[in-house]
Amino acid sequence: MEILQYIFGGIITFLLAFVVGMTFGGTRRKIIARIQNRYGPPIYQNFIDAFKLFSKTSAVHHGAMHYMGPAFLMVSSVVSLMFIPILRDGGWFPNLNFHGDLIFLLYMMVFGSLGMALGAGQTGNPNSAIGVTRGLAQMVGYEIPWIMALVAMMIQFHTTSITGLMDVQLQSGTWNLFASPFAFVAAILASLGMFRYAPFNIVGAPAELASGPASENGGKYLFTMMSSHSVFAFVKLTLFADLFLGGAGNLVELLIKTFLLYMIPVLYGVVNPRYRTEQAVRWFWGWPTVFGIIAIAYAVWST
Amino acid sequence: MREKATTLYLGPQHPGITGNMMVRLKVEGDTIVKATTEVGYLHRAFEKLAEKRNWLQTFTLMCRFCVPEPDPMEESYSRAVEAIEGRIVPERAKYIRVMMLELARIGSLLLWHAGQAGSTGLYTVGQWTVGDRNYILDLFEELTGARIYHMYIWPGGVRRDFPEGFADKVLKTMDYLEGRLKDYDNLMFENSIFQKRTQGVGYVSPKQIIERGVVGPVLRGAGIRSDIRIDDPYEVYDKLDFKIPTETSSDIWGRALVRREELRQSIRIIRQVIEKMPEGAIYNKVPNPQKWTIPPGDALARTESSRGEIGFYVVSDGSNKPRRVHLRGAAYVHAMTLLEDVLVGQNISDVSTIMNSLGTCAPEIER
Amino acid sequence: MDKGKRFDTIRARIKENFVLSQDKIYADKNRLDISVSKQRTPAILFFCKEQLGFIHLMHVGIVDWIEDGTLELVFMLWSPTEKLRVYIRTRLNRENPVMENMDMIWPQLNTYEREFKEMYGIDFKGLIAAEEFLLEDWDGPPPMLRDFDTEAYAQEVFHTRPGREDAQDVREAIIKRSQEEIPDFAKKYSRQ
Amino acid sequence: MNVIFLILILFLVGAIVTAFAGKWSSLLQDGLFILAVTIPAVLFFTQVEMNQLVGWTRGGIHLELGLTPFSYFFAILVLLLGVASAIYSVGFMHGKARKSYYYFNYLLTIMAMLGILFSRDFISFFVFWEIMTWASYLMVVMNGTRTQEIGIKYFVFSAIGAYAMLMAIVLIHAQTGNFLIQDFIDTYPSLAHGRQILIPILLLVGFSVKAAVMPLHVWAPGSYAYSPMSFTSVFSGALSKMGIYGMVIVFVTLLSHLPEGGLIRDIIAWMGAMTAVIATLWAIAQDDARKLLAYSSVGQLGYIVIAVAIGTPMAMLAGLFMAFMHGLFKGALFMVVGAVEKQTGTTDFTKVTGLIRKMPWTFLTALISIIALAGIPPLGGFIGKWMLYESLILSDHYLLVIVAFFSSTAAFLYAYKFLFGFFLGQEEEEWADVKEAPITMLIPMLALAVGSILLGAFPQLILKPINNGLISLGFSDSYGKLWETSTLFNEWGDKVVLQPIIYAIMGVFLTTLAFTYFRNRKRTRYVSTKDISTSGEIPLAHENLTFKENFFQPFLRAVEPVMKKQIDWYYREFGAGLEAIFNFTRRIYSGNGQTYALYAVIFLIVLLLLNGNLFGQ
Amino acid sequence: MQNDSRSQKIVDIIQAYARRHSLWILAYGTGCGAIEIPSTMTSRYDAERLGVRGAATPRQADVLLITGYLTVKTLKRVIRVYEQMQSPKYVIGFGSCAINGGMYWDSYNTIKMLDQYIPVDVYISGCMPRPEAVLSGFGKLQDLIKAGVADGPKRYEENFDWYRANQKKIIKNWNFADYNW
Repeated sequence: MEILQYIFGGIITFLLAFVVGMTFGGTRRKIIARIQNRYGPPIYQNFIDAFKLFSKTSAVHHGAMHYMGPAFLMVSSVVSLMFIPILRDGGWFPNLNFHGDLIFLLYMMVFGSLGMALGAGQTGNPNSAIGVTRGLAQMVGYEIPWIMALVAMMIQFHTTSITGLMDVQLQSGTWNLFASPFAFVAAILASLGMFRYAPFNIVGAPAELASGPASENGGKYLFTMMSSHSVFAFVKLTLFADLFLGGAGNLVELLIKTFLLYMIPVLYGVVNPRYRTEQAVRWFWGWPTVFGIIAIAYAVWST
Repeated sequence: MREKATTLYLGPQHPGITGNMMVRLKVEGDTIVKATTEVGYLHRAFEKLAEKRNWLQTFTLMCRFCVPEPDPMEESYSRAVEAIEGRIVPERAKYIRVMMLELARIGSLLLWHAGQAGSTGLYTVGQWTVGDRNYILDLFEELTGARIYHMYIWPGGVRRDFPEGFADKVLKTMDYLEGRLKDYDNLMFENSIFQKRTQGVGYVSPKQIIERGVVGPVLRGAGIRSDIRIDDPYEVYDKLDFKIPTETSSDIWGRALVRREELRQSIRIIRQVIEKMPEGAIYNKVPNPQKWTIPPGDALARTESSRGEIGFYVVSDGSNKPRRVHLRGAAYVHAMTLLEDVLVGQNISDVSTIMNSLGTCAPEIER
Repeated sequence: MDKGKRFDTIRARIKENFVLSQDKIYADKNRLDISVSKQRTPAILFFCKEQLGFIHLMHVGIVDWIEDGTLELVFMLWSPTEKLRVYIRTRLNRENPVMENMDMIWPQLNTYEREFKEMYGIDFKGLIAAEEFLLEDWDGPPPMLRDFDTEAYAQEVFHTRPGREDAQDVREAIIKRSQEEIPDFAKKYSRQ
Repeated sequence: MNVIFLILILFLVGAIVTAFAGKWSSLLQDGLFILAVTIPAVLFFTQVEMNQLVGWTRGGIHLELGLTPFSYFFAILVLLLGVASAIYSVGFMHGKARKSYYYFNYLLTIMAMLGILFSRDFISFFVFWEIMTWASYLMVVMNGTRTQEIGIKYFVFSAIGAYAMLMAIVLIHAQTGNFLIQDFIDTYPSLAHGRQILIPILLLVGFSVKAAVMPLHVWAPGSYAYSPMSFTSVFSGALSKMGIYGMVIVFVTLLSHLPEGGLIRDIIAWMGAMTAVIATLWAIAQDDARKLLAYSSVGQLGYIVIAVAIGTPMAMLAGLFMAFMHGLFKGALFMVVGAVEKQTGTTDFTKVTGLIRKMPWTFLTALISIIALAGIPPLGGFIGKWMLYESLILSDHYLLVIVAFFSSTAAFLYAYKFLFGFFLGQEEEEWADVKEAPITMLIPMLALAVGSILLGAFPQLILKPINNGLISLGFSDSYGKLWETSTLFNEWGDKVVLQPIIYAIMGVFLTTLAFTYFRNRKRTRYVSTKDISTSGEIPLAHENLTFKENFFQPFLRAVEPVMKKQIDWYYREFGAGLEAIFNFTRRIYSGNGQTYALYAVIFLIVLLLLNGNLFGQ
Repeated sequence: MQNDSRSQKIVDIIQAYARRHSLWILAYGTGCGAIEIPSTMTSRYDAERLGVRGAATPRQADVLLITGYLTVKTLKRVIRVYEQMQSPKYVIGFGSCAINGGMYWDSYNTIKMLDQYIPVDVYISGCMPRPEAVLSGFGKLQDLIKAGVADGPKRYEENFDWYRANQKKIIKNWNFADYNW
């Protein structure tokens, strides 16, 4: 019975993440459009796009990995989702958050990149391969401040689990945003790279690589990738809310917190061009890493 | 035998290409080791078709030479025809022509803003400038009836006089644009990432630029003050006061600054033109086009477009059809040979940026 | 006139070194026309560029004088310092157009030569470039020669949409189709 | 006869018999070879008892052999890889020259490794160590390519290690009067302080060479890359772990008594970390699969060294578990390279491409092993990595976590390069008729890959022997604390439960795969890799559409200002130094008997000096 | 699902809705008409509010915009690109040149009738068509999708030999793989 509960809860969580992620994506398009003096698409446009991709009637494949790439991507986002507490008390989302900790989550979250990279490699498109090298390089870039922020939190609060970090905030009454501000800054700066919006949209840079790893994927593959990206956006936002903003007691709180967090990369991205790969990687090893080191020092000092 | 370097095709179907052409890039890692341009996707044989058309029918073909700004083509063709025939253009028409050319330059530079910013991923500027370009096109539409291909500057003058209140509208649009320029500066020229992406990239040595006969903002970006409007003045440019901006860095950034300043100078010129424009006739009427013959002779008319000089070499053999119309686009000389040289050693990320910066326009090569 | 004098000096300097078949000054149009044989063309171009300061090649025009059986090449040079033009004209035999490669003088001549080779069949000796330029898999004659009939070729090769060939007055066709009246403002443009 | 002797002698006899059997029949030789590995292996797992000592005394020197729980764990690794690789070798060496030479040295190496694990005294330890070194050296130079450079590097560094170890042994003998390891461990706390520092350091130098810790790793990339791939899987997978084996013993038994022990451990941990980073960066830059894996091995050994140097119970578990996992996946990966080399004749990424549809099983092995290498759940690699990070955080080594994590993430880059390089990308004409590897090569490869999967789900299979070994070394029983049924705990009470993870991953993966596969199944058609969106243009026949050259240039360009200078400097200086050493060794081995005699005298003098008043009594 | 016609109908309606409100156009400026595409996509006309947006590669795109004349050389690429697109896919012929050759009616290098070579769903007349015309062209395409008659791939499949013969008539060197349906 427990297993059924998990499966059922997992599906509900997935649907929630899918809907929220897609709506956020649509909102992003709307906001960008407004900044660009346009009316913009409706905020449910992403659903239409996704369903259109889903209902494409033909597809091509280049081999087994072509199928498995999007599947790996989905594994990364959905499994990460299932190990993150959505609400503080679980409620309708009885997921597996007591069964994994942050380090597990770190690996689970980077797994998608590698899996997608394999799928992109099978297509044999040179643009895909170049996009993959860029994506992996960028990943190594932003993982450094990100792990620093997480390690700082772990040291400061003596726990490596997300639920532990949420409990700490509940007990002390302050958000970790204030308890370890530098870690928050480092993590947010790293998140700019994770979201891959400008100036870090170097992987699928259209003017350079014609959408990079996704070049050969249309229809059902792109649908899977799009859903996975939406879910993953939700995962990242919820994780940030859990780690730094004390989690959420109910859905409204969750939506407000995640939306505010989502606006940081979105609004930063609208007004910036794209970095070159090595510039992006170096950017992450500049100030974000400095903040990460300060965060660790602060954590050591404060415990 | 398979080549060592990977082949990347930038174009013809590619978001980063500036027109329907192709650059065959051989890359090793992120670095381009060899670049070959391939053109011919747009060859419509204008010059061939002109053989069968009379002088005025040819005119409708010629303005479709390169699409971002058709007015310099109309101007060049008209001036070449006028030069062979010895037709006098009324003074007011000359002023209107200058205004049209400068408006076209503004429109084209706004489009360039979009291309240059979009190639680095800054789409917001592109959305703004292309949106604002519509205001210029509105002016065209009101004056000429068309947004893109106006066929307004034609041999003997211009086709239509100002509608009522048009001059004010032009001035108002210029005021609006001048206000918008600050926004573009904020987002584009003052953005450190844009600077990082462009400074020191796409360098062409001034020596090479002169050798290749490169013209326009690329030439001025290398520190050479050369502009047809001043060197070989046509219409009424010698009566107007404007500056020719130059930069010495000869990279994308330098060329961008040149173009940024040219936009401001164009606004200045338009204001002067509106101010100084005399009243009078606008058109020295040509005969019935079917019977309109032009005495034998040849002429080369050059016009400074936003991408550089555009030359029309027109030859008449005394009949009612041109013997030969031969076009020289701004990008004709450098789009292939220079681009192939400049791209070697550059990063893949910068190809599109460099092409935008050099003002590569495929139809000018192909015609 | 000052311009005329400067042209005279330029013509004199050219004449010191080269035998010209014909020359003419159009001082009002800022230009000096020089006709030379094709063998002398590279030398005189080089001389103008290096010695006289005509460093900018504005354009290379080509005209097919089918009546004379010649192809005329016009090299249009511009001196940014003198602000003057020199046109150097040379004629090639139309049946067997051969010329020396000159892209070492101006690199952009490479593009011009590739085009002339393809469009007019001029053989530039020593030109290094890809075979195809604008036309892909073209097996007809050089298309820009005046004796190539583009209309006939197009009719033969391409499907054309019916309704185009008779070049009828469109307005009449519209009237016939929809029983509309020609509006008054349009009547004056009508052919009747 | 004692079964331990029997095993060793069987190996020796097997080696000799196999070597000569080739004269009669190649098939017989293959069969004998496999028997020569499997029979002792079966004997080992069925007959050998724990802590059973055999000893004898000859000429005043007491020698002892026996099996401790700790060496039992390493013996599992050695024999597992030994058997797998032996079966693989039969396929790999089929039709190749010098098969007898290979088989002889192979068996000798396995025997020597087992001998090391059995040794309870320094003399037999050293003797087996040298046999192992020599046998593997002969393997390294077997191919004859770049023998001069690679072989001499390996030889010189092994010699450095051997001399250091020999010096330590002489010192030990001077202290204890016999060569028994246990005796020395017992007397160690009562030694003079200088000795207490010197002996472990000398021993560590000896072991570090085999474990390829920076700066003693210079030999490793070349030797791993240029020995036959079937042997390299043992070489990198098991043989290098002998260094770890020695190091753990030194750390646990000796350094824990030393006040400066913590410092030395930290230094070694940092050396391991630097090894991991630099070797990883170098692996990223490689274009040859063998070299890539060679550098990767050095880097992975770096993690293991970090873990065992930190030395908390959990770190020790992590290190030894990673050592075992490394044996599994790196063994499999080297076998993959061997298979590709056998089928295509080259291991150059820039040449081979698009083999996935030609060699699907090999690709599957590579995929699983790479996922294990990258430390991605749910495979076994993740468990090692998890324990490593947790133990580093819990033992306050914060910067080490960052460094280890950096190189672990950077490892994704070469991991991807490996898979992409051989198997993905364009399918080219020139590799159109490549066949899947023969079954004798596939089975061991797949078996090792299955091992990686198995250990991800049931790590207790190998954690239990590790724990037993650690208990025998004097650790507390960390097994019960850190490991309950399929749950990893750390001391803060955080946990990772493996079963749900595996179910979740498999469930989501299969669901999505089923969706992408069955959605529009009938209208989904296979198109060749030539039919890709090349911007509308039609590729010419000779044009290369697979992106291989300078694969990670943007990344390498990004690390350039930080690392390039140091790497360059390091390798230039080290290369120069090495050249000097080569020149020196060339002079040492001048072939002149008189010089050798001189060296012996010098060596003795040095020993006497060291033994004398230099460090005080 | 197959037998239940009502639910199938609902799915069809949703599909048609999604297809017509999410038209991704391929970023291929085949001719000079491409100059009005930026205007159409940007702030004043903003085609994105109708769900029209750019796609970088043919695999992702739904709509192939032939912006003006097609030379023989470009036609070859267009066919390749069209065949790489995933159905349902739509073609919009843009400007007079695509309809009947326009002013290049006697040129030796441009095709005169686009629908001889690939199935065209909507033609937009004009030289250039204004952005409003382009938007109305998209509107027309949406109507056709709603009515279920925008079945270019089907026509192409059924008359494949005819299309191929036409294509091969003017493309002399057919050096890319034939399309297997």
